[in-house]
Amino acid sequence: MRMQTPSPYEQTLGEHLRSQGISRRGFLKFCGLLASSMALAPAMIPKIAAALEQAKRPSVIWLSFQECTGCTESLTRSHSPSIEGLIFDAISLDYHHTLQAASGDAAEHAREEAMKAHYGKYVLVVDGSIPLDNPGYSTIAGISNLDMLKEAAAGAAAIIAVGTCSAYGGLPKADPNPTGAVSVSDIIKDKPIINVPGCPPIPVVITGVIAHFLTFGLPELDSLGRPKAFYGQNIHDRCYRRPFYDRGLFAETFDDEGAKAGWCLYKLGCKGPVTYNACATTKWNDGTSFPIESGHGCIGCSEPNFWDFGGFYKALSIPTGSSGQNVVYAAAAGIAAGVAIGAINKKSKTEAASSHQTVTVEELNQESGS
Amino acid sequence: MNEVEFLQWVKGPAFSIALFIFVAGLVLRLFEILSLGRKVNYAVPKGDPMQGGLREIFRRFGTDKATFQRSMLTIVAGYVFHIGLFVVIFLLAAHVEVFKSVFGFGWPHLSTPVVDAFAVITMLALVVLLIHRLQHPVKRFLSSPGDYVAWVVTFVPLLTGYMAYHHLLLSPQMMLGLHILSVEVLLIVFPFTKLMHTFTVFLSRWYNGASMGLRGVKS
Amino acid sequence: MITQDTDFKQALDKLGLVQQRRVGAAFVRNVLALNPAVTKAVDAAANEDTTADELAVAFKQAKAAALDSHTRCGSDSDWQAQAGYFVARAATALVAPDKQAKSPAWEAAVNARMARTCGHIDASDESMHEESEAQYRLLEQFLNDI
Amino acid sequence: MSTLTLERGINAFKAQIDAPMASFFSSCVSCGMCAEACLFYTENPEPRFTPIYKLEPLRRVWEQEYTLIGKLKAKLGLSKPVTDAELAEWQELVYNNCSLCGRCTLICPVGNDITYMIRKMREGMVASGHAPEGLIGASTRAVQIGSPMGVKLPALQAQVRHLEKSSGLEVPFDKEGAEYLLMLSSMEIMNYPEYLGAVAKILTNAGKTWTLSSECFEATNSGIQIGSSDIARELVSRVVAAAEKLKVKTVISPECGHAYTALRWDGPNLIGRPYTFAAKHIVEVLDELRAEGLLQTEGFEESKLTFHDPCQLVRRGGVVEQPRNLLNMVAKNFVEMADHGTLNWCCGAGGGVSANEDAEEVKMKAFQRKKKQLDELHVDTLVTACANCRIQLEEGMEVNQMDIPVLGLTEMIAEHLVERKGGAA
Amino acid sequence: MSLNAIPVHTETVATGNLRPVMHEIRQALSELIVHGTHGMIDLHSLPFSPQEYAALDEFLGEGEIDLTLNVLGKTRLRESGYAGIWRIEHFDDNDKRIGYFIEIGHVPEILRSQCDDIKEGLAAMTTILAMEEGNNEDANT
Repeated sequence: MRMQTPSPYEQTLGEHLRSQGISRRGFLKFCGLLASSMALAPAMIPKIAAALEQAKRPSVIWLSFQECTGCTESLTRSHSPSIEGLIFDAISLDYHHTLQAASGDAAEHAREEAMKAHYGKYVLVVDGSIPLDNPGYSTIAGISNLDMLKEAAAGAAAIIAVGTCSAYGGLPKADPNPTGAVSVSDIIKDKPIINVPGCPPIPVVITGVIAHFLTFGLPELDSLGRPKAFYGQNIHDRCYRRPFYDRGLFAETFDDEGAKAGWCLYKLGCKGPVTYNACATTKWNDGTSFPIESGHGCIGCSEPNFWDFGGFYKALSIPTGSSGQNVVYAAAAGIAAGVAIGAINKKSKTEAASSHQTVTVEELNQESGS
Repeated sequence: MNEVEFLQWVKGPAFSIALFIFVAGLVLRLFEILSLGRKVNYAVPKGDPMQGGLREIFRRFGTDKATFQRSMLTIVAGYVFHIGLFVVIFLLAAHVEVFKSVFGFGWPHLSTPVVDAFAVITMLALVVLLIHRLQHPVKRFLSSPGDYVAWVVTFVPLLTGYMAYHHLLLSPQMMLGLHILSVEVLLIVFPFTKLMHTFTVFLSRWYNGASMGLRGVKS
Repeated sequence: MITQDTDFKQALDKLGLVQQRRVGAAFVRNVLALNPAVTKAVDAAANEDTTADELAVAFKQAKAAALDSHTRCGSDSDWQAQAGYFVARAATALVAPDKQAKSPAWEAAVNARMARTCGHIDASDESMHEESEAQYRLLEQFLNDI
Repeated sequence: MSTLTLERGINAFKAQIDAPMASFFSSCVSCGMCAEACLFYTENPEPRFTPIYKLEPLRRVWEQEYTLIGKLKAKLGLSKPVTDAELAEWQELVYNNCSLCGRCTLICPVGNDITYMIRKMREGMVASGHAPEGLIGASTRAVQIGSPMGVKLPALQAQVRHLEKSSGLEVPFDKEGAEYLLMLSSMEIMNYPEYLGAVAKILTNAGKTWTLSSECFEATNSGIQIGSSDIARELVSRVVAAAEKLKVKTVISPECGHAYTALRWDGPNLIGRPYTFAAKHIVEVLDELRAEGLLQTEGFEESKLTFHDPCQLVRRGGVVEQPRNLLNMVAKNFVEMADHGTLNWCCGAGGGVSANEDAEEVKMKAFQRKKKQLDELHVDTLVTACANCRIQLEEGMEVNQMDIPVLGLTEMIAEHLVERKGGAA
Repeated sequence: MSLNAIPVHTETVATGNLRPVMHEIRQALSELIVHGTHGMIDLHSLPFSPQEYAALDEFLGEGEIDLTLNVLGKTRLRESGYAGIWRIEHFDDNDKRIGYFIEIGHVPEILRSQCDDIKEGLAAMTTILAMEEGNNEDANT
């Protein structure tokens, strides 16, 4: 992808693609695949085509904070010209300090330029979380992540938080969260934010979201700010191993017969039942497979705090605390309290016994007489 | 607190607290009961109290024909839901994993649909018994709030568990969270409600059986 | 001359059921004052023409009388009233249906004596003997008559 | 003079509650099955006659005094203390409507010994002055005169004279070193003098040495029925004193249910030490004689008969086979009731009910259960081994126009006894 | 041992999605006949086990047409055993299948020449012809 300098004349996406020498048949194929990637009904394809034809080619500013570049890798490693590659080409990526050729002041200059030129219109993509404990933990050109985010967010039409770090805090936020990392949505409250979690997110999903934003604007989001189109599906519900779960056939270890027979990985810690992502259908590496298919349970990377979710290899149902020890302490406490209560009971019973006055028939008659 | 944090909370601190109260409560209650002691019996025994105690522990799982006919609904529905509870609690794969994490060892589980069926039957039996309790003059008369509390805290985990498994109504995280939470409520109230009979029933049968054994009463 | 119970009993055993009833009736009449309620039953026993059905009716009445007059467990003893109970029991023995009747005359005699003694049982005097003597005489007389 | 007060009653509750009771109360799940096991409910179906409910005041005292939650509830004012009015109200349930027959105890699925608890609850009822008139009268006579029915020694002596005269048997009083000390119930002395005759005949014929005691002939124990250990102790220690003075091997409890319970099971615990002698029910003794071949019978009862198990013998005493062994010696046509042995239904007058005037009506209602049992059988004769059951059954039959004679087992055996040569020593 | 050496052979599983899809296709076909409406089913976004893909293939069978387009990598169009039911498979440059549709229609949409292209073609053709004729006239003089 080539860095563009912002030009006064803005191409539409259709024009741009054509200028890339893509025929209308190609465009149609592209739209079909796009619909598929956005999990939209094929009936939508004509609408997508029309929308893309008209869509202005957007200026995109990509900020990377406390992150591992895995998200960018995920996107750029996908074989080109893949569908995601095409979309990525179709946008005008005006700032991405990992990818852009320019560096240092030049780079930052480009960012400011773009922000000025497209103020209020550009799309802000963020990967990585933001440290709040000490701004010094993560800076770019001496600007703290927090300041840079606030500044860039101010002029953004929308923010796409790519990756679990920017969406929910991710690994940096994992217990004990040394940098006081937070997500974008923890800081920015006045802009539409689309969370595209995953560690990393599926490339097609990243571009799919961008495409959706371009064609139909803000997608419908779930309670965790994720586009339902991609995160509406529960891994467990869509998992091809689900029938084994239902039949109660589980792999106990990674190399037992069950594992070889491709049985359910629930007992090996699969978090599929509580994870929402497109992995089971869209798959990875150009649709080759997804983790469960290659024999490893889902780690729930598209969910908040998945790092602290009781261990990747502990079954979902297992409590996270150290129960065995707990029981021992509880028993000890019980005995202590029990002995005390027991003593009190004994005492009041002996008192009752000793304060018992012998009942005489005289008393009986006297009482009954009254 | 979003769904996931909620689920984390019930799986983590909440469960630890509940388990602690449950175990401590159990031990405490047993002390509470046993501390009241029991007089030595000077009567020359006709039979062996030990044998009597053991015999009654098992004999009372059954009943004589006439009594069965007189209290059929109570007995049948009672059996169904007790067996159902046992299967659901101890033989569901996910639950076995929990016990494994607590005790350090596990046991074989049943296939999920079987347990699922048991859950449904168990809930039905519980509903039948609740209706019976509300309609039978004696049961309604005897029932204290405690009896209904016991019913609710037993029923809700079954229901939420069923819904969590079938991904009904709420998101799985939320349902699973509610399920675990309801179980924690069960654990916490267990030692201090009628539910305690789960353990004291053996004590009671033992005491009663011992006195029967001593008197040489064979039933 | 009958002087002791062994002879008395033997003599009674010799008699047939009907005659036992008749002589028994005599014994009971002797103490009937203590419980007139059973007069009818005694009459029925005394009369040899009494039918089985009449006996049955009499039996019922006599039993009822006995139940009315017995003392309930735990309630205070009233030996005066208790006398009536034994008279009723004597009468009952007399008119018991044939297959139940063991030795009506003897039972009637024994109960009649009880009834007699009840009056002053706590005083423990010898009145009991007077009654048995009386019964011996009644029996002798009866034997002479037949 | 001191009086009986609520305070003394509650105190008695607190003193009586023990581990078994705490466990019983903890185990009850209000299943209501004890109601179906209790004839005072089945024949008079009012929920408040459910056995476990009769213990409610006692249960509340347990909860408030001996459980953490109960104490908490009390602190928060969520539970109110047991009042004198409540105990007064409960008198009807604990006395009139319970014969301590132990059927609920047998049926309860969680194994609660409800009978045991009611017996204990009566301790508090007595101490708080809520025992029924009838039982107070009986207890008073028992303590002051020596018999709940006020039977004095001379009365017994008179009966004995009758017996000796008419049977020629010797009925010894205060014979030291005899094998058996024969105890009686006033019921037998007053209403069934033939019982004494029967036992005298059998024991003498078996060549056993036996005796009556002029100091204590009353086996029944009103203290047990009214539920006062203090009175029960006083009464049972008289028996113990007499038995130990005469150095007998065995004390024979008469054909009376609760007398057996009092003598056999409660006695040693009341005096706080084991006996120096054995305590047996007459039926047990007879069966032993049978086993030793010292009891032979001839001839058979032709009539179709059945046996009414006295509750205190079967359910609370474990005497089940013995009466049947004996019956089969003399009965060709012996049939069992549908519920018999440990499952038998009470006559409706045990546990002090018969001595309690307030229970007159209830008692007859309760008898309907026995009537139903008998109606199924169509028997000519009903045999039992408890004078109290016997009176209740006879009354019940009379009231319900049932023409079934009720016989005492011992007398029936005596009638068929084979005189042994040199038997009478 | 190498990863491939691990013999992971998935047991036969049924996601239960096969039947519904078959009926959906049938439905779409009848729609095409009655109203002439064009139908399309995206198989990629459905959880299908390999077995079920195979089963569906078998069910549809092979037809007469099998042609390959060269747009953004290959795209393969095959008419199934049933006329009007097409398999559309999109591949990228590395011949990885990145899209799989069942299309119901007389001709797959993507095959039809696009109106805009035709218009552009017409315009181009007209100008070319006009230019040629202009040249000829010059020659005559």
